[in-house]
Amino acid sequence: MAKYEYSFYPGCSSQKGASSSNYLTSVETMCEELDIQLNHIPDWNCCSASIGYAGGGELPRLTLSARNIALSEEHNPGQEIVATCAACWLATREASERLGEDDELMAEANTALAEAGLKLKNETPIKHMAEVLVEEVGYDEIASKVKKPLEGIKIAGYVGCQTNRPFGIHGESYENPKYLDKLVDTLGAESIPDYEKKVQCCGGALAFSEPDKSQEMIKGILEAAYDNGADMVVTPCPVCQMNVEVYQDQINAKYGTKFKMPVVYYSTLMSVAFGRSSKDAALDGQIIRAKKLEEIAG
Amino acid sequence: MSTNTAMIEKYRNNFLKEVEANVEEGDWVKMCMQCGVCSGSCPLGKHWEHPPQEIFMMIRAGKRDEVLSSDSMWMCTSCYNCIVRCPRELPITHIMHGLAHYAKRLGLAPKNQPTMKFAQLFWDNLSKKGRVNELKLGISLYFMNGFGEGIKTSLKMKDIGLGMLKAKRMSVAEAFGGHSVKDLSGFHKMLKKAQELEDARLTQHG
Amino acid sequence: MTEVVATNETILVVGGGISGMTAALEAAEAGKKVVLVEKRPYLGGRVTQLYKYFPKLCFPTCGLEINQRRAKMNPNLTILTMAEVTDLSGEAGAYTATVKLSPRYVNDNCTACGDCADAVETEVDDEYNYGLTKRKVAYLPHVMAYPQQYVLDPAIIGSEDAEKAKAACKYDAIDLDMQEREISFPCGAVIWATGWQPYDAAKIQPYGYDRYANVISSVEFERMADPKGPTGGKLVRPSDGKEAKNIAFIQCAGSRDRNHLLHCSRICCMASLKQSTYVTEAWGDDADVSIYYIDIRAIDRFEDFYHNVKSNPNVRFIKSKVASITENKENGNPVLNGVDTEGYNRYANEHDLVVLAVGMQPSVDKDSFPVDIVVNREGFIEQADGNGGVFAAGSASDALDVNRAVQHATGAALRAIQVVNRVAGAEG
Amino acid sequence: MADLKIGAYICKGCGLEDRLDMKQIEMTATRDGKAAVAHQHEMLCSKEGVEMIRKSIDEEEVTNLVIIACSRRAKVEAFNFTDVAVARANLREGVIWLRPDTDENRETTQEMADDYVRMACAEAKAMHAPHPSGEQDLNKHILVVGGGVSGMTAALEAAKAGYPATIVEKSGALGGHVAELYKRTPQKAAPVGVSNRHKQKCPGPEETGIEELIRQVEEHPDITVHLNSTIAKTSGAPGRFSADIATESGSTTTENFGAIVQASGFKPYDANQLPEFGYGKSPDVVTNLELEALAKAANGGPIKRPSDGKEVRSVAFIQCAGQRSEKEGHLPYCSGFCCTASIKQALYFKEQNPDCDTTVLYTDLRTPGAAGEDFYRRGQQEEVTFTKGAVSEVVAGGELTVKFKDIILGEDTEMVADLVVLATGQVPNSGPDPYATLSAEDDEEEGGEEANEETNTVTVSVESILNLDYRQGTDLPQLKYGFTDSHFICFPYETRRTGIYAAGPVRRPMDIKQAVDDATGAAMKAIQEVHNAAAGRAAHPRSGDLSYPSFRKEGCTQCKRCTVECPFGAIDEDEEGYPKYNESRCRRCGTCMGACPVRVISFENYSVETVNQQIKNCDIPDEFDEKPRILALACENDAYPALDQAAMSGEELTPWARVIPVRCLGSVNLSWITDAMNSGYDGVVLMGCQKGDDYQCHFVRGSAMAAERMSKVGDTLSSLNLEPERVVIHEVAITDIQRAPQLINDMAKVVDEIGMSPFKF
Repeated sequence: MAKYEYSFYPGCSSQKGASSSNYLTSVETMCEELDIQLNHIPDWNCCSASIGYAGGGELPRLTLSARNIALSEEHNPGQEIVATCAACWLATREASERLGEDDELMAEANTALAEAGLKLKNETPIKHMAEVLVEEVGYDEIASKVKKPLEGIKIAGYVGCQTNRPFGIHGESYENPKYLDKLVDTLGAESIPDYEKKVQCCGGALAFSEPDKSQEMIKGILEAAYDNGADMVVTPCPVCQMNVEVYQDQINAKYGTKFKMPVVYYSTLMSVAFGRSSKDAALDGQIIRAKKLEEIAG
Repeated sequence: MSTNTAMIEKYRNNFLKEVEANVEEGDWVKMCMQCGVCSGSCPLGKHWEHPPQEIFMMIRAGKRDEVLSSDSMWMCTSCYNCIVRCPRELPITHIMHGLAHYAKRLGLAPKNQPTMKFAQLFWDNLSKKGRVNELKLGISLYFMNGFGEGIKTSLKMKDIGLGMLKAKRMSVAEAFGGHSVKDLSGFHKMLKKAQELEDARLTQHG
Repeated sequence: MTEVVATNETILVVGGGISGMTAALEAAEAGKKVVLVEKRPYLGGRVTQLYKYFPKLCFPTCGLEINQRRAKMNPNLTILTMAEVTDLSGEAGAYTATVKLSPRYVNDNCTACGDCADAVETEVDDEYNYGLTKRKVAYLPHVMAYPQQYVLDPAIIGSEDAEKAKAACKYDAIDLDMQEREISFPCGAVIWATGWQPYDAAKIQPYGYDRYANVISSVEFERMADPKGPTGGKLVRPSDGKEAKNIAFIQCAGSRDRNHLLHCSRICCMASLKQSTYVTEAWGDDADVSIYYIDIRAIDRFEDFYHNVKSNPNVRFIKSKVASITENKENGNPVLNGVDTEGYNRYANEHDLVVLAVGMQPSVDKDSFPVDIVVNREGFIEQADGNGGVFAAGSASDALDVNRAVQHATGAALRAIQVVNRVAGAEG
Repeated sequence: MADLKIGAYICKGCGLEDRLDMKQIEMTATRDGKAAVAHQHEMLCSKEGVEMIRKSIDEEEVTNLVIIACSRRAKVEAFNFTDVAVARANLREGVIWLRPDTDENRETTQEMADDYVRMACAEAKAMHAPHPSGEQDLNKHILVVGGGVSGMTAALEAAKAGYPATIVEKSGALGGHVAELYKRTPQKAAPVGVSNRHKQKCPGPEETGIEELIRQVEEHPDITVHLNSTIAKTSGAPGRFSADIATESGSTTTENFGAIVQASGFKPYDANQLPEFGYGKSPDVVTNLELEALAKAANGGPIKRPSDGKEVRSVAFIQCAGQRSEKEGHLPYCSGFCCTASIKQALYFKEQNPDCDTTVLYTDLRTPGAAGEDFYRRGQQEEVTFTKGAVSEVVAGGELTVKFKDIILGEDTEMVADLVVLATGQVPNSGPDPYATLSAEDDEEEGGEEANEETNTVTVSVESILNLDYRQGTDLPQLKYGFTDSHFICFPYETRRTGIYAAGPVRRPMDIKQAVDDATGAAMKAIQEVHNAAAGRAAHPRSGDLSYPSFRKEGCTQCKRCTVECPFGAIDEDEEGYPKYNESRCRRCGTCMGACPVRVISFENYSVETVNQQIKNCDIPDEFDEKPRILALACENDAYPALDQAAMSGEELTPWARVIPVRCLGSVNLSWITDAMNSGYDGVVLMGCQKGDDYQCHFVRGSAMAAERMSKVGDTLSSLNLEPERVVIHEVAITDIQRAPQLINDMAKVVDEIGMSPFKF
């Protein structure tokens, strides 16, 4: 019996061969160390994120999340749902709240679910993994697992948008959340508490359709990280991770900058700090290699 | 009669009522007190022809065409800055999504609006198999503006693609079949029903 | 403090700010026995921390002098300072009040000569200046403080300073053995005048009050403008002491906002208009004032004041709720980001100093009244039959300016008198 | 009364003993001050010290006390002996705390102290313990003028406290304008538990409750109501007012009252002055009050428009109609109540037909407080459209076209509506301003009141409300725009007519809730004044003072200065033209005393003589001593406290200064200046409060009167061949802690430059 047990919603981008498969790898490693058991929601589907709105109307989109919650309530009864992807978490929790306060929508959603032989009770709290770490596990327990402190690494905690707004982590401010910094310090690395772009939007939703606009914002995020002497950026969001990491060459080409800033997940940091291998920490998933972490991981 | 003309018929000069009845969270629009904090909080604000607070005023002023044919709502990146700062608790992000969706349904959204196209592709992609197929999404995305454009974009994105492949964060396997929900028929029936109910609500209003 | 002599015909006034003082004095001067209970070591409350009043730009201490004289002369009035009502039981016409008296460690022998303050060394934050300055641990809260008696900070007890203070006093006025006491006494009616507190500016995260030195609150700015205040009346920046000439005022900082206070605090518009005159007075044509607002609420005759300020070319009005404040790291200037809603103009304006016009919040939390009383969702006391013989006075009842608080408190005095007169009638 | 016997009580505490030669002090008191007994004490304000004094009064039959210790503002409770005359020599704040503790200063510091002892003794000698006049008995009956919500509330609240009230209402019914309302704006904010989400409604319009209020008034045994009645004449003073109540039919009854509440309310603004908004051109353009009539007529049914009785499907509200505007005939002020009133009225339509388009065109939406902002929310919840727009014109036609500038969308645009409601304001229903009229007759009155006149752009009723038979006019003085408000922030009820309190919209524009609070407060003040008058006590700001002015008829020249200059209209003239004092109208400022050229007016404990004796009994060293003397006459309300605080803050004052506190600069008699000059003072500094529009003088016009008189002092000086610089007058605020002593030190410099006075003997 694991110390913590959750119904897990991994999300599309974490699947094998998908853009944040490395996130899942490191999360699984991290959870092993913290004795967190993740029971995948069987046959989960896409949450349609926030960009689904053009094609999907309100009800179809809500129904998508309703299906996931219903599946969880059926197969992982009594277990809180945990998501690692900010978009997945947000869409699911929003759907849950919206359906919770609008009976008409709730009824319609269940009518649609019935087509797939499902029923939504909507009694399940939906959490982000960061919430679990901060509110359930806690910094002390995390610290107690650190075998290889990440000494000498200066890390900018980039929280981004959807892990932070509109729900965020309890007790944290939307404008200046501190939990990533605390986590970085807990792991023995050096945080940058007044990193001014920690909640700046990376333009995720527009990365494909409006690359110039989003890359302009990404540039600001990276510049600030360099200005604060960061060795790398850490983030809890797959969209942020991908955007901030993969477009650096294009940004360099466009603005004549020389960005080569590794962008990692908190779970990667923790896996390394907990003494696990580069592979377990999914450092091989970095497009811009996080050498300092590799050195520690060995 | 097109839905659009039907709506014009029904609501005449009262665009606010039309929005309340047909746009996601549209019944919040009346609560705006024109402080402008949303407009000032938007990271892409400078790209909006009409920022949210102005759109709310335009809705009240009955500027139907200007609002629905506007490029502005499509600038929303769902960062939720406006929502958390709004002193009147308007779910502005959702209202913007709702307006964009409504404009598109009525066929009033600006043609070739890139985000609209991408968002549609994204939806088509996920509704097909229940899960997003990033490879196919990427490819269709590059070619959304025709074959020539597509090649260019593909080349431009080549290095990134290779990097992703190398990092095993992209897989050619996805091109064939790829991830999917198992109960695909149930999934499709569910979505179909949801869509029917949604349409019903609209036509009943319309 | 000797035991309180009171009966069911006595009126208890809770809070010795301008409202409580007014209610107590009006009732006492109409011949009623009144016990006035004040948490601070002195009377006057928050108005003693104001530099000027709008709209006359006159000085609060001017009226305070009169009210203090009234208090000194009136035999019907018993004043308990450093006192808090901890319990109130009974019903209209027959209440029993329990009051906690914190030790002042200084008795009535004190002549306010100040020898104790000279003797001690330890300094702590001066709450009178909202912590912008330090004060000795033996202190007179402010130069016009009444009762005109020094106070020993509890922190001093058991320290060397305590003995030094005691030794320095020639009048045996320092009593280090004073203990916290609890007393109970009857009263027929209660006037609840616990007033307001400034909303915690740090909670307005987008404005970075807790992150940027040059973002301050309106109550702090008020102290700054006062020649007796922390900067001797000079308008300077906390970060570098540089003269602050280009000053922005942000209205509704915490008010009319579901993230903070839902209500409109009423006074903030007038307060900022008033404070803008501090700036124009100090710097003349070099003054550069920007007021960011949603609606300017200069009600009734106050419109004149608004009109006059508006006619000053050095004061700008921008109809905009500022979205966020960032900082120019080179010069420490706060940068205000937002949209001027009159015709949609985006701005990123730099200022020397930013003043947050913070809202008024009831001093007493809605759940911690020692008596069952009807409050609205903002925690202000509503007039209701259910309140029995308890009557709100001043800004415990709503966000009120001084003039209206006094007006309201005067009425509250009569409502209390009605109750005790019924008691008198019944007892013949 | 026992023969005068002076007792000097000398405190050695607070460092006085270390800084001064106490033996010398005592000798000065007994030898120069003629103190029959003198006692020293380690700590005069201690229980023992006070007992010592008490004992001395009782056993040694001392009648006039001289407390030689600290400022008269300190230890007031301890030295509060009511049965004897008390003078205080301020050696602590006045001397040792303002002078450096060094050997070279010891001599001048001692001289300073000795002088203050001489002065206090001389003052004491000229003083008598004040005794109540007994001029009027306790009359608990309150007269309330006006039967609107303010008047009825004042009457009811007074009656509930056991004070009978009589309401005089001009019209044929109680209720005033509130009776014309369909509903009122909610008086409370949303209760605990109502979330901000708009699905949970904030409070909406509620019943006016006026019928219930009228019922309570009519049924209350202690309330008498006179309808169709006005006040034909009001004479007397607090505690003994006599009012002639005249009915339309012509019959008159006379009743006596202890105090008066004037709740004469407001007159609706005349919308005929707003042709640009189509008022008068189309019957479908109505004022907010007229809309209430339509709503009442509809009585829950759909509101019909006047022109053709068609149900109103769209309505536009024009805020600030004829208000907040500099235009001729417009009201410059904001009436405060109109924003919430328009929201309320928009909800009348929504209540009937949620699809009715209701648009409120505003520039600043003013819904203050908790209840106010919640009501704004309620309006939005019901889908009232709020548009920030400036209306330029309303074009009348089949339907009305409202042309306006949309300030948010930045465009000139227009909208059509079935009905247009003009949110018009309140015009105070006050009588003629005594000073506006007086200033026509009396030159003296100009200057101070000019401001008042020029700002009186609003047309005020010339019909008197109170018909006071006062020397200074028939009605309450006005402040601005015809409102009778007091100009105090801290003391909103203090009018310039003691015992007469204004309440409700006649005082300043206000809504129902504020009017109710205001009326309750006014009733409180009236009740209090009833008791003050009966006990012969002064009202604010010298609350409790028992002294009152008397005059020597023999000396009086009937110059009328006192009757004209009294800021409170307390003094009338008798048949022969002599001043006729009304003690309970008097606020004890002494402005009359200062005005009197023949010095016949005095208070028991404050007179031309008490001050003159202080001036004369200060020791004036001869020219060659190089020790000038500077007389400072300081207002006891602001300048004197400022000097006290200067002392506490370690400021320094020239050793040549001799400061005498005065009740108000208005009480300063020119003779004090000339006598001071004649007896060899080198300079005189007068310190009073700010005058003019934003006056800070607690007696309203005192400092202004003083300034006028002093403008003539130059002639006196030149007639003595003295430099005019030797006498200066300053406006000093209580916060002028550095400045107050500095002003006196500056005079020392001046004297240093122009040399000593030649009048030393």
